[in-house]
Amino acid sequence: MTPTLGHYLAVSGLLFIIGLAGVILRRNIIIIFMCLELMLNAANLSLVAFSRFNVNVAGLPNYNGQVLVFFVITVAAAEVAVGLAIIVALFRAKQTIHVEDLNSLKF
Amino acid sequence: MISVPPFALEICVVCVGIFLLMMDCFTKVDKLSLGWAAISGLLAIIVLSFLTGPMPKSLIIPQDFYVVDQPALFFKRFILLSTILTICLAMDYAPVYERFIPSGGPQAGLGEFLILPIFTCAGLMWMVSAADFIMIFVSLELVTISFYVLVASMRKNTGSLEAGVKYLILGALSTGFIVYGITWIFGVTGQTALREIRLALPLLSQGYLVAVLFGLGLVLVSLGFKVAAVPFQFWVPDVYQGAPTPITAFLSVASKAAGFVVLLRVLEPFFVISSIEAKLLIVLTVLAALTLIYGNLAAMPQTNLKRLLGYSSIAHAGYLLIGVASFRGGPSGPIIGFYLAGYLLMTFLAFLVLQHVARASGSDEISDFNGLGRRSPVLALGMLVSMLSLAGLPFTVGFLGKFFIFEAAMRSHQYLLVAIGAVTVSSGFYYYLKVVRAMYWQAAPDDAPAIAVAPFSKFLIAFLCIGIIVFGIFPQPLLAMLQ
Amino acid sequence: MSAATVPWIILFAPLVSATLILFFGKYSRKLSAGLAIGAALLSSALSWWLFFQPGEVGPNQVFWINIPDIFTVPIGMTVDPLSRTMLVVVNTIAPLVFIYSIGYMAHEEGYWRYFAGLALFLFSMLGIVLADNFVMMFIFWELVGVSSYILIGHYYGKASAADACKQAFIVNRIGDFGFMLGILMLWFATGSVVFGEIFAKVPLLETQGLYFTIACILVFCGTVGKSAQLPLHVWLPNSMEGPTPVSSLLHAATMVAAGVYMLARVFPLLIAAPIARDVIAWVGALTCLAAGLMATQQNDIKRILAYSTISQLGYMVLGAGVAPVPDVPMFHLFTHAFFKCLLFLCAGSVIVALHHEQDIWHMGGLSRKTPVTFACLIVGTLALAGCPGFSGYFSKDLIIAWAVVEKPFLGWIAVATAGLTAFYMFRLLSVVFLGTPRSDHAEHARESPAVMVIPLILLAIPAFGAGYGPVEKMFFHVEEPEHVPELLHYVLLAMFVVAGGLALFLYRNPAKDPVVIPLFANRLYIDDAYNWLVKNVQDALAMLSGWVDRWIVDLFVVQIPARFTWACGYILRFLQLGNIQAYAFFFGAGVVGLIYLLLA
Amino acid sequence: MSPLLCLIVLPVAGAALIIAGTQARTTAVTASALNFLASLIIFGTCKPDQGYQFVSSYPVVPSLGIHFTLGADGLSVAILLMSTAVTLAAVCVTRTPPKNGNWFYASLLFISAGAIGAFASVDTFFFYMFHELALIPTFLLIGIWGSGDRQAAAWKVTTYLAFGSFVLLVGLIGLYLSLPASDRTFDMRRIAELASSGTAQPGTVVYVLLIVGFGILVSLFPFHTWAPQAYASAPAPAAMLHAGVLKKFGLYGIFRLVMPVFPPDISAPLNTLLLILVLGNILYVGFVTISQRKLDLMLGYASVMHMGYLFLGILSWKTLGLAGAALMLVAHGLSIAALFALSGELRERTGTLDFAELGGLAKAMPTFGLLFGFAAMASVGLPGFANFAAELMIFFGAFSAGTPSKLGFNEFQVATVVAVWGVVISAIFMLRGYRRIFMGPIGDKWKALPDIAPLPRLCVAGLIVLLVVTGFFPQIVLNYVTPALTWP
Amino acid sequence: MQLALFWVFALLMLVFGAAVVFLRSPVSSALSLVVSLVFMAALFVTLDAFFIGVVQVLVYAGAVMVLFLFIIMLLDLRVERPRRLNIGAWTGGGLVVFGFVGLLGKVLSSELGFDMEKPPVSTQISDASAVGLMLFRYFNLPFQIIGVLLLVATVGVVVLSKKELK
Repeated sequence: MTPTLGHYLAVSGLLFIIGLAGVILRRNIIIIFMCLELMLNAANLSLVAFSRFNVNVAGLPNYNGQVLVFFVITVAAAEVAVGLAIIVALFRAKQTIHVEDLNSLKF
Repeated sequence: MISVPPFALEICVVCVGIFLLMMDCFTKVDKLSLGWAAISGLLAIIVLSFLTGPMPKSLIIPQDFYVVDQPALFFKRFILLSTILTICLAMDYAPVYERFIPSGGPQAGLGEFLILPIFTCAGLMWMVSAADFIMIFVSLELVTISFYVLVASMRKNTGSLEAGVKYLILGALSTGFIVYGITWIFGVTGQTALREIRLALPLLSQGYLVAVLFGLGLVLVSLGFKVAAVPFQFWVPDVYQGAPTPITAFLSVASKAAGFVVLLRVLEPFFVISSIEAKLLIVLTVLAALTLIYGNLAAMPQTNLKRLLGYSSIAHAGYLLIGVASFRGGPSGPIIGFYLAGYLLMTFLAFLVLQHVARASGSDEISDFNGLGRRSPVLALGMLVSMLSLAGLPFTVGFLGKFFIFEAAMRSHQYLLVAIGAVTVSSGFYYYLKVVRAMYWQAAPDDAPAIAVAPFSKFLIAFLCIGIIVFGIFPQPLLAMLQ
Repeated sequence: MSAATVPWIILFAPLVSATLILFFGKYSRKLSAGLAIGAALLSSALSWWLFFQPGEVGPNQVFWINIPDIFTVPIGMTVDPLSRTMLVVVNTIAPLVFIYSIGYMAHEEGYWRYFAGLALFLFSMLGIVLADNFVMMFIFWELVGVSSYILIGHYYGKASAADACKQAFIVNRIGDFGFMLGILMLWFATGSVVFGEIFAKVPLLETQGLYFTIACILVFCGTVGKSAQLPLHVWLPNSMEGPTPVSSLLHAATMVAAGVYMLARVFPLLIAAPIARDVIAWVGALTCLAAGLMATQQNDIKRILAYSTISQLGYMVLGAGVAPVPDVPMFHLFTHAFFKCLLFLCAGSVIVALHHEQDIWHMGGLSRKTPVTFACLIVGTLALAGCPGFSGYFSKDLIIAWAVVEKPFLGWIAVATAGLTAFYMFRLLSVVFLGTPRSDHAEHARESPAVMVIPLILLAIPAFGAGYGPVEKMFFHVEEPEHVPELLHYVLLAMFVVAGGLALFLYRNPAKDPVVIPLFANRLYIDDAYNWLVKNVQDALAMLSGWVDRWIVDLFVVQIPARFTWACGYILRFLQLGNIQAYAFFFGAGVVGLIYLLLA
Repeated sequence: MSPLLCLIVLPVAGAALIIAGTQARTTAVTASALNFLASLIIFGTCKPDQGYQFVSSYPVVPSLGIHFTLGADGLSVAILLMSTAVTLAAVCVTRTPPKNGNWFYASLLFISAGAIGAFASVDTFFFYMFHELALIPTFLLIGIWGSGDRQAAAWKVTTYLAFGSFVLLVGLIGLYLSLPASDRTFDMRRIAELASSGTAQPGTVVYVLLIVGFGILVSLFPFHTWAPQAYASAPAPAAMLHAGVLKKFGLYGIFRLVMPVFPPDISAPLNTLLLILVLGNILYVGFVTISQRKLDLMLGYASVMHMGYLFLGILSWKTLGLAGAALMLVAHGLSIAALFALSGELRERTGTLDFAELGGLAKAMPTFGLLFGFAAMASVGLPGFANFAAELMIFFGAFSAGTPSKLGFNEFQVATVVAVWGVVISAIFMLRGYRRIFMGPIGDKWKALPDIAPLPRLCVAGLIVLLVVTGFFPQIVLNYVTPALTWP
Repeated sequence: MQLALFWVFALLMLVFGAAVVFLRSPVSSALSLVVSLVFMAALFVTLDAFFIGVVQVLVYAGAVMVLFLFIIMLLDLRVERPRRLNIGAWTGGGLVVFGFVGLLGKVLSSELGFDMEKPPVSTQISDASAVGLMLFRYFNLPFQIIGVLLLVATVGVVVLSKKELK
């Protein structure tokens, strides 16, 4: 009795949604950023699941998925670096990282 | 007749970028000369792009995820050109830029500001010939991340930072969506290469098609984010307003163009399934309609020209989406290519003039243009031409673009979109002519500062104006490149 | 010079002179007068010459509009007895009036304008006379209207004159409206506008009874407007605002006569449309009665004559309605032309003598001051009043006779009007010339210069004799209807004597009008009715539609759409809250919505 | 270089030179004078009965069948002559404005170039493009140098015409797409051929789109409200060009692209509706005109009203009515131009066009009054002027239109009856205006007004002479236009 | 057995994921993120993706988290300032979330294929080598692009956070 593909997809989907909810609900930019990471990882989970459950004739999982996961992780890391740099610059300039304080550009 | 392999172009671009970074880092050359070097290098690459031969049959870069067809080459040149123009604007923008940089010396940070667009350019060029979701994702991210940096790079200007953060959060969000979408498409088809997907799709059972649609929807979302389609356009006005002007121009032209190319590439394989095709027709029509209405109508009350141009870029995304949505009348690639080419000319012209006026007056309000017709006829003429072209007046390339778009729309019976177009075009006249009114009707304020225009800028303005008008009368050369 | 080219010269000589005057006239008064009179004399001479040319002068046409076998409008000259006679009449009177004008206008400004107007007027009238098709006639019809506009409005500085000429033009246009429609209907039915071709198709037309009748009545509308029949007569009395020679020309020979001439011209059609003829007869009879009544209470010497003109025109139209041949009304037109012109010129010389005083109650006792004028006026009066032996007697009684025979009721109306005519003419005579002067102008009045008196004398002759057999035979051939009731002539004679005597008795040197009948004095309130209509219907309607256009049409076609679009934009932009969370929310909502669309 | 091309290039080059900074007025006058001469020569050398001449074609977008094709037949040649004449007059009567006058002249020349280009194009696409060329100059002219509520007027006319011409564009594309895919083209001649041969069957929708699009440009009721306001606030030369020349674009387009293309079974069902609109133009707008209290607005509405006659002639769908409409097109262009020129002069002198303040001016300015009288009488449709011949033919054409050979009244004949009444209406408002301004006692402040200056006098007189000549010999024009308006 | 493990890991992952969203202090959010990601790594392992699992732990727990915590400390962010419950945001968020859940449910329920058990795989080659081969053979170009991307990121970070650019 092993977990099915559906289990993994559901779980990762839920995680994705949690991340999305976080992005919509939190007002602290850093935490919003964490939630984005959460979303990316959720995607990774289903990727790996798909690649594992999609076995080719040689009996090997479809490694394209895992390669993509690898890229996603790298990109995510780079994104975090740049993003945090921006956030730090913002904090230096405005002493805040709350979204309400970022509304000079509107309408 | 020498011939270089197509993928050499990007490599050359990257090499130019790295070389210049080194120069910037290890030598004390004048930063502006770096800019000139970049321009000349990219020009050389444009020349090179006319010498490309066919793809070599090598294992290194399989056809599956790197295609070089005529449109791709066209858009590579397009992107190179827009990068060159961006760098020209950036060099012209340097004085303003330096004011907002925590500087330890003259021309601080200018080097990076001039060089980073080159890498963005490389990313965009990869994007336009990407034919594999992994490839698309990676090059897209390269572009996005470099734009994060460029947008936010004026660190002493809170506007720039705010724009950076907004772009960062929403961009990352859309990244999340595209990854998740790719996941689903890959998961169901087991493929990441579009060609393979095309082959795999017809074999799928009905239930899996739902998943495919789910994934495709998510991908559409983040591409919609790139091309500023409603309701994923929210970043556009703010970021355009906040970002350094050259970067705004770069965003609104190059990134949007690449986005559309990818959009067309990604959609193409899914049209083979009739059910999906029908669904896509609906979705694209809705997107186009919303984008048209929102972009044009919300632009009408604007008073800040940079923001107005943001909305207008949404509006033009709407017209381009009409082109995408009318795929049933035949391939819409050339039409969109032509429209984008025209859009490049007029947008850069507009931002070039805006940049001069803004530097003199210190803000981007439309009222700063009051009496420009007498203060600086050259700039006024340039702005006039670009505004008329944006509004789609005949004998400008903008009109032909719109004409082709609506011809295609009628051809594929998109009457709803045409009807909406009737309203939006006329409101477009309203808000573009607001600028013309400011320039020619209003009298200049007495303390209106004089505006200095460098000869090179004059040359650029003339070049762009001529381009707009010539291609507005003889579009054939462009169309030939796109066929 | 062949008979074929003569009509063209006759027609265009005045136009040429008018054009020359327009360009050079302002430099010399003599030149303008000379040009106009020269042209008039030339065409006069040619007309007489043409009159004695034997036989028909062949159709000589050029095409004005020619879209082959779709629509052709020729400009052609008809030279038949009718037009010949009319030419003679017009071209005999016109030169006299022109010459008379030299004296009358001697001290007026706008000399060249005046003479250019006269020449143009003559041109238009001759055009009507010579026209051989409806469109050509309509063209000159309108030109008569505009030249009368110019002449009546000669003193345009005076508000009353300005209004009068405007009114004259517009009222004529209303008549032309009907005329045009009539032409359209006839053309639609026959496919031609040329008189000859239409007359040839009369049998076909008769099959279309109603349509044809309507067409004829509409054509008659032209007459109603141009020769001032009820209910479009209002412009004529007001046209007295113009210089007196103009009035005489207008009333005697040119403008008003045009209507009657047109009826005579299209007589073959009328013959075929009995109902239309009834209408014509009724309109004529009523007009002559109403005008006669109004004339009895007017105080302006020219207005009295004006109403008498309307009344006489009523006779002619009645004649056209009852007589079997067009010559009957034409005969009266012929005689009337002379004595009415004479009367006006007399009035003119009186007015000049009194320094442009026109109210008869400021005159009196002029018989000794201006004997010649007085004598001529008597001749004119007797002729107009139908005194046996004078020209008016023959022609008018002829019409009355036909009316009594054909339509007894209308006939007796005409008889009654004859009495009225005598009454108001003798009223005029005695108030102006007899008794004692009522103003110092009248005290020091003096006979007019020779240039004005000579035309009077010249005109007095035909005014007396134009009705006698030989003259009649020379121009017309008319015959009395059979079995006229014997007593008709005695009744008419009695009418003349009684009414004339009554007038002389009542008006033997009173200080003011002993008889006051407001209804007639106020011209049966018809003018007031028109003013009311224009003010409360036309202008009110105009105001209303102006308001509607400004506030309704513009609102719905332009304002509301524009404002609505702008407002939508104004609201939409507020979606751009500037708050990242809001953006994220919209983004997510967009995603959900889009995918629902895809999966639905 | 084809003569027609030089007709277009001359004004454009003139405008370019002016912007480049040559002496504005002289350049403009020379350019338009040369243009007038050129069009005279073309008028002389054109053979009306031989279809399109001076044809020259350059491919632009072969794949879509777009060629830059110039050509002119009798109709367009006549209209071209009118256009250049009006342009010359407009440029001559212009009073160089104090601030950047060079833009003023350049805009005038651009409008003229646009109109000329449209009339000289055989290719529908460029026909459209050239017309649009005039949009922005109008915007600038009204907005910068206009009078009264100029800004509102400029916005209104620009956005509204932009909307209208977009509708038109959609209609044209629809027409284009209704051609068989094998030979889709924008060439008017070919379109007409294909339509008459029945291979192309554009539907009612296209018909409606075209009629509405052209109708908006021609200020067909109820799309007319942009016109009076715009003409009232526009500077006189702009009003002359726009009302006299540019507005005729719509009618010309109907001659070219609606008449030959749509068979009666498509057009007929809508006739009644269109006739009602036309009567709206003639009767309703006529009454609106009567209610006006200012000369400029009155003229604006009058020009709208006369468009009704043109449309009536066109709707008659018969050569007679069409030829009448074509003649009217020329005549109205000349007469309204003269009127606007004079009203502009008047505004320059008195500073007001309000009837209440003016009066008796003919005393002070006899020649002015005389010329205005001529122009007014012309537009009232007095015999001797071309307008009369035109109206006459239109009435005859319309009266005989519709279901033929039946003496009972069909809708066309009813419409004609009402339209003929319009003649009375136009007499009423024109004479009223004339009486208010030039007749009656003169106010003291006007006593010293100088009479009209030689140059404007010459221009207006020239226009009037043209009107009179064509009025006496309408056949001159008809010989040119009729062949172009007869179809099998 | 496997199923039980899966549920344990999955639930913990979700719980800590939720904790990221719902905990008020940034530090605790960051920590719970780490934990959640570690459990995800565990799930990777249950999917025989050892290499990816390891990378996951290294990159996230190792690099990214440190970065996050470092920044949080640097800016010494206190507890998020006490918020008055933003009804709009919560209802909106709720709507979006439930909508998305609904969509996901629809997709998962639309196809039986998702209920398949794990197919057996031949384990003679390790997934690390397999992924590596793919990376360097087949996905070489994207790999290069990632290199450029990292270069850009580095330059960008310098541009954005260096105290005084020269």
